[in-house]
Amino acid sequence: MSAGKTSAVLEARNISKSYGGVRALKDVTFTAHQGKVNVLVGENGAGKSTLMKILSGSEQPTSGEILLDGEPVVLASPREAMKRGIGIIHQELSLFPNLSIAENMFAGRELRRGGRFVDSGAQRRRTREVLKRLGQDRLDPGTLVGDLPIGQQQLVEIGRALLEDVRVLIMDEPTSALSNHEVDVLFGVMADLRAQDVTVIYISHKLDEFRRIGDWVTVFRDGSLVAHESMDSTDTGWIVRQMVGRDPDSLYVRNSSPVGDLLLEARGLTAPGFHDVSLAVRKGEVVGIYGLMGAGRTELMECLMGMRRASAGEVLLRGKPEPKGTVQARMAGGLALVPEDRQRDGLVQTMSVRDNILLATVARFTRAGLLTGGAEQRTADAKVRELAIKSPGLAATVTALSGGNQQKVVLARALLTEPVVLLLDEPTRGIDVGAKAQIAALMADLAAQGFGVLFISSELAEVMAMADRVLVMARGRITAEFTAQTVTEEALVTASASESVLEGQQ
Amino acid sequence: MTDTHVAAPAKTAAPPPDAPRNQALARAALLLLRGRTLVVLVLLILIFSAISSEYLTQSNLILMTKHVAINAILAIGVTFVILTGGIDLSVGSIAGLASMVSGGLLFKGLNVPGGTVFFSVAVVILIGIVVGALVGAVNGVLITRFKVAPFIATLGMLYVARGLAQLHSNGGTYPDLAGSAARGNEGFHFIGVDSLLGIPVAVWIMVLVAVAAIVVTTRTPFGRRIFAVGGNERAAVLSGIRVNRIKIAVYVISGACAALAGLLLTSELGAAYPDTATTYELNAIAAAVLGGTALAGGRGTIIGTVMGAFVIGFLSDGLVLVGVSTFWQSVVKGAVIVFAVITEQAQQRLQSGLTKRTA
Amino acid sequence: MTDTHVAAPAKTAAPPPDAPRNQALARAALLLLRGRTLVVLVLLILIFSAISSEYLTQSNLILMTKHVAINAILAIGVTFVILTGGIDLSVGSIAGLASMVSGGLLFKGLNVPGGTVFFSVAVVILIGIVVGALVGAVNGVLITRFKVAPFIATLGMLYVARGLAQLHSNGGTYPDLAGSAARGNEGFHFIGVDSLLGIPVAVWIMVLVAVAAIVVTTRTPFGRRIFAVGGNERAAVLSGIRVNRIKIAVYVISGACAALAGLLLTSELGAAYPDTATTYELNAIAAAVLGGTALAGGRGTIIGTVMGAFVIGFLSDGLVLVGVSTFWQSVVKGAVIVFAVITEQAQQRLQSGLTKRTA
Amino acid sequence: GGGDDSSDNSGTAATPAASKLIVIITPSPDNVFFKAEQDAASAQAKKLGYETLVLSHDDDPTKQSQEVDTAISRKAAAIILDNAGADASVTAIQRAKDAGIPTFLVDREINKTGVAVAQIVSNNAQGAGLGGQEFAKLMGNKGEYAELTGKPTDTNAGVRSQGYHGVLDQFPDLKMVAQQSANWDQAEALSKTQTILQAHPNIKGIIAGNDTMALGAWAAVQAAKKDIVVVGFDGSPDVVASILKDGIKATVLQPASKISEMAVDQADAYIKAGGKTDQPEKQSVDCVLVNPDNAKSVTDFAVAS
Ligand SMILES: Nc1ncnc2c1ncn2[C@@H]1O[C@H](COP(=O)(O)OP(=O)(O)OP(=O)(O)O)[C@@H](O)[C@H]1O
Ligand SMILES: Nc1ncnc2c1ncn2[C@@H]1O[C@H](COP(=O)(O)OP(=O)(O)OP(=O)(O)O)[C@@H](O)[C@H]1O
Ligand SMILES: [Mg+2]
Ligand SMILES: [Mg+2]
Repeated sequence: MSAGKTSAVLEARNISKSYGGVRALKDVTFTAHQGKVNVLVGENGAGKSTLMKILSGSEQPTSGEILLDGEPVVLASPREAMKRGIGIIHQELSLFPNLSIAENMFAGRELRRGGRFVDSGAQRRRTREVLKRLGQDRLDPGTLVGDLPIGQQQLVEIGRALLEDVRVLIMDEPTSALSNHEVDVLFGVMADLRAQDVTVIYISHKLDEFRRIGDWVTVFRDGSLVAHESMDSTDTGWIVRQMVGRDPDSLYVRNSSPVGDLLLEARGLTAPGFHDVSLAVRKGEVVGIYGLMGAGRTELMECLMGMRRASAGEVLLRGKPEPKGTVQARMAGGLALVPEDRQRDGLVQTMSVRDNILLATVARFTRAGLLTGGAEQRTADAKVRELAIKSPGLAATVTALSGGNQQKVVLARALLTEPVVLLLDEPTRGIDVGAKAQIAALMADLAAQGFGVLFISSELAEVMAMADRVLVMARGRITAEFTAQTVTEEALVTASASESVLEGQQ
Repeated sequence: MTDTHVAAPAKTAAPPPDAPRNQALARAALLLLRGRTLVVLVLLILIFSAISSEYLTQSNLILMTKHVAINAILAIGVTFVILTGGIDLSVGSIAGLASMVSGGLLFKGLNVPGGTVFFSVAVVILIGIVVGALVGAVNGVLITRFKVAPFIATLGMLYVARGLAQLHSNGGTYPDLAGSAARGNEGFHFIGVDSLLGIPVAVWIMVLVAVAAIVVTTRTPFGRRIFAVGGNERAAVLSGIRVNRIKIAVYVISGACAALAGLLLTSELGAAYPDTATTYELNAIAAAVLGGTALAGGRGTIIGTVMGAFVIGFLSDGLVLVGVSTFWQSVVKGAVIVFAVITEQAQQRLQSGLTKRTA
Repeated sequence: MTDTHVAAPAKTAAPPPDAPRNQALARAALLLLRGRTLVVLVLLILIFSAISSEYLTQSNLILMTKHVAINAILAIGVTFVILTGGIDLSVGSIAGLASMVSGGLLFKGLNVPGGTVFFSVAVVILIGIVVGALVGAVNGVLITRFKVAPFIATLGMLYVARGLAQLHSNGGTYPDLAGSAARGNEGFHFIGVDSLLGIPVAVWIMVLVAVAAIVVTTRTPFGRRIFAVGGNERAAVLSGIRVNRIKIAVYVISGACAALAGLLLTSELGAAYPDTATTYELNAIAAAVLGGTALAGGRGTIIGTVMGAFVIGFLSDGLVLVGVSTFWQSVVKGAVIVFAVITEQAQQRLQSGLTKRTA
Repeated sequence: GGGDDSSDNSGTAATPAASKLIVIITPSPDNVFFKAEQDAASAQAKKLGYETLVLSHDDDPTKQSQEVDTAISRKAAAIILDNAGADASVTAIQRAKDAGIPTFLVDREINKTGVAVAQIVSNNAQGAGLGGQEFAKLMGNKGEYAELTGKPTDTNAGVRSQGYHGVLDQFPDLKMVAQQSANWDQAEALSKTQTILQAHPNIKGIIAGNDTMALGAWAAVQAAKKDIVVVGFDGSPDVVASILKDGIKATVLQPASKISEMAVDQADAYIKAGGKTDQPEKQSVDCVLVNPDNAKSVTDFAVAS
């Protein structure tokens, strides 16, 4: 309790929250310290976002009370919370894809001219300032948000919160789609805020990150607050122990299977977003693609999977060209993709957990053309167990799951297609440490079974720890290739930036 | 202390957690939800039979059900489309076109070089349905290949198909569809007029169509994919679902159902006229939505749609039976449609209660 | 080395970042996009004036524009609703109801204890518009408070308002709206029949409504919020936008526009009859969608909608002018609506080209 | 069992005789003509001691068919019907007949005899002849004119158009330059007339298939400030008023009320006689031309003579 002299701004007292039968929060008492960065950590589904939604007025607690400056308050709507100076950056981006960046920033609190009209000039100007503050000087405020890659969308969402004069800023995994550089910029901004006595509540799964910025750390497990300490008095091991309830032995399991035949090969593949990309994935191999935001990695994956048409080049599966380039053909050839944006590309929000898991393979569970409920149930159940998906039940709608568990549902679906090469786009984004380890183990396991794995990651540590081979992409090209033995952080960073700089200057 | 917490929210449970007991609960909740339309239906029946003793007679119930059949079949077809997130405004016109094509074949046959050919009733019916399916396929292709918004594609088709129906006879009616033994095309009245075991054939056909639709939507991979496409098209693509095929298929189904409904109508009337089923699309869509199908796609049931058709049909017939004036019929019908959905919504809100994420 | 990072993601932005040149490009592309409907319109004009020399005369252009005015005003109102992701099927009926209310006030006045009161034309028009706005408000409340799907709420209102219009006169027509000097209610023909500076007053009104709508949608906070609600309702709620208010407001606007259109029609006819503007809702929605308004909400322009109304109106009138038979009119109208959108879509596809993420 | 006497009564007439319900089915009463028809029939039936059920089929044969079913299920004594289609109505009327319920048609015929007990219609062909003659006279037997026809799928639209042309086509100098359907609708007639006047500025006359369309056409003529002869058909009060104000020049009055009353009287006689009628099935009542000369004496679809 070294930081004892700080005062509590926002307090949650004995908050419980139930969604139907699911108890997301159990009698949680949480304090946010004034002018500090209060970090919240915990496994997927621990209830972090739920508490933040309650503190920002978009959900109501089942029981318990909220105190602001020691006074009990009722935050009936986001509007009300905002009025009291509580701002939030939501985990699930809440932007308007049909509006420009500037319009997104000022949605609901437009700047006015003559009292009646939107002052779009001023909005653009202030947007530009904020973007600059976030290191995005070259982003035009008139750009439609829907056209931005997810990382930049996240920056817009952050920018929106910065525009407001908030006393408390809640950031629910703001960096999940950001590259290291943007994270650095953001941390600079957070430091500024702290200097202005703004209280920050910061949720993240990235241990190394939040240790740099946090003043206080609070750990959630299973809907309960299990620890609340000043950051100085803790270490990474302690945090992980609190989170998962056991010792963090080896976080990442490294693949050690022998490398075999070629499974997936791309030759001179070109499409909007990337150019002349050649790569190969072999049996028993885990290949990582590292790069900065916007490097074209997602496009590459989508093209491999047949979701985008290539304008040049070819894809070979198990040595044979696969010219059709449709999702079906690629799937039949043994590819499966876990997409980056699970809300948009992965989940069918209207369907149950079970139906989502079985979606790609539903045709297998038929007898005489009709679905057999039993087999479906068994298969889905087995996958839920295997991946330790925390869910209220197979029949629950998938949106009732926490972010990380939703990710696992998509992964389960991909695994069920029995792929030869599994494509994972940011598989660990928004996933807790325990689950990350699981995914690493799974990738190693798949490799051991003779599959190939190709994954994208923006986290240096992760890609270095999990990949047998690392490809670096920058500005749509593969700029370097390392093996697990030769890779260094510095080399990765250089490769991911250097070529782009060269091109950018021309 | 801790487990007492659990009991409290159990009542609201949308999807309950602990598998066995709560699964049963979930099912019961679902039934109740579906039951909403049923409640409105029962209410209607109670009110009307209090006003008129003729309402709840066996003969009137059979009659009303027969009237429901046509809208129900249209609505079932439309439900397939709506489940994928589309809409089909052309079903009324397709019914009209199929009616004219089949009616023309029965009445004046097909002119071929060297004379006129007549087909048997079964073939004529088949041709009518195929015409409907083809028009549906055109809708589907416009929507998938040419990326025309379903509303516009089918609105255009509403005009085009109706115009073609009128052109088919140059505005006239094919008055006599009885056919003749000599031509081997007698018996068209079977589907729209006759009864089997005391129940009109049209009702049997509705039951058949409904059962088939239920099986397809709930028990086949195709059905599952329809829901997936409606729920999240991009996710469906990534799951290897051929979204365009599914979409074309649902418009074909909708077209075929519309044609079938048109043929039933025509058989019942004993005449084919080009305005057959004008504006029926609105009733069909209303039935689907009344029955709980979400216009955004991904949610809905065939049973619900059939229920919705029953509500609309039993309401219209009841108003006629008790002699409400035309103008009031309009008002009451509109009000009941809205009321039925309000009840539905109230129930859903109660259910998902606090879990709702959107404000 | 580190600061070079900043430059890296520069290309990322889809709409190009290098401000000056690419902004110009983007604007040109946008203009072209909007121009799509214009291209179809020009095509129509070319074709028809090739067939008939009367088509491109000044007087015919003025007349057609006057015919367009009514649909354009309806469509502008509907556009507001569609931009929020809703739909308004009741506009035709609201037009009919407003027509009957105002017509009744002019023809037979208002019965109050102690006699009959007549209002001046301006007041009568105002009352008609207020009635439309109120009906719109009911739609809005049903949709926001009672969570009825817009399609159903306004479909119900389609029936209810039409029924009320018919009940208003018990089905009859108010045949003479000229008013009299004694009653101080002369001059209703001004809005629908008269001209100012050689241009019909109805056209001036359309221009006014369009300009006001453009300003509201593009230049006011309210307008931006309409787009926000249509783009992502959940995000709108989280941004503190009072979504329900916005929604009610757009239905009120739509109702008021519908009433205004109904009054113009009535003034032009010189008589109010309860079937005024029956089925006009489809044309209004078609105009909006033709003009590029996305039915899913969040995208569209008033200018586009007005263009859409011009396409539909110039097409219908052209078909009549060159003497195409009724049946073919239907077919051609449907085909052109679809064709116009195909062109639109083709253009959009070309534009967003391969960058499109959806398969 | 001890059934009451009615259970022994067999034969078609017996069951309905027990009922005192007359079902009146017409197109939508939002056209005054059908309103008058309904009102007259209903009033006459009540005068004769019947209950009435008044329905409207909105020109949809399907709806009509369902309403006939309702009449059957309510065991009506008789149906008075202004039908929704000469061919499309036959089956429904046959069904009523099979159920022992007699149908008396008014205003519009069907294309089959022996199904309805009576078909009492105004003589549309004769009326259209009258209208055509008056129109030709008003036009001075020459000049360009346009015709607005009714809903193309409605038999009366065809009959009237033929009736007009039976007269008009005899005058070589009368030239029809445009023919459009306005679907019986006032606003559509307005807009189409305006457009037609654009295409053919020399038009001297417009002949319409009914009065609502004539009113729409007249509004267009007034707006264009032209001197054009407009003639309608029906004899609706609004048009009669217009004639009196020197607006529309003439219309052909169909004795709607009279026809309805005749139908109810015959139904009453038929019921009382136990299922017999002494009238022929097809009866036509002549139409009367209404022009400024006799317009004053017209009230409610009847000319006081
Ligand atoms: N709308 C909802 N309906 C039902 N259950 C829900 C709903 N929202 C959240 N939950 C449940 O509440 C629990 C907590 O979810 P929450 O989103 O707060 O987790 P989290 O700690 O933010 O996890 P993550 O790190 O994955 O984002 C989960 O078990 C989740 O399934
Ligand atoms: N919708 C779009 N329209 C146009 N260009 C796009 C679109 N989405 C992405 N791009 C472009 O594609 C390129 C790669 O973006 P992408 O988001 O795939 O990168 P990434 O390497 O996957 O980065 P991230 O780590 O953010 O996923 C960028 O140049 C970007 O401008
Ligand atoms: Mg979370
Ligand atoms: Mg990416």
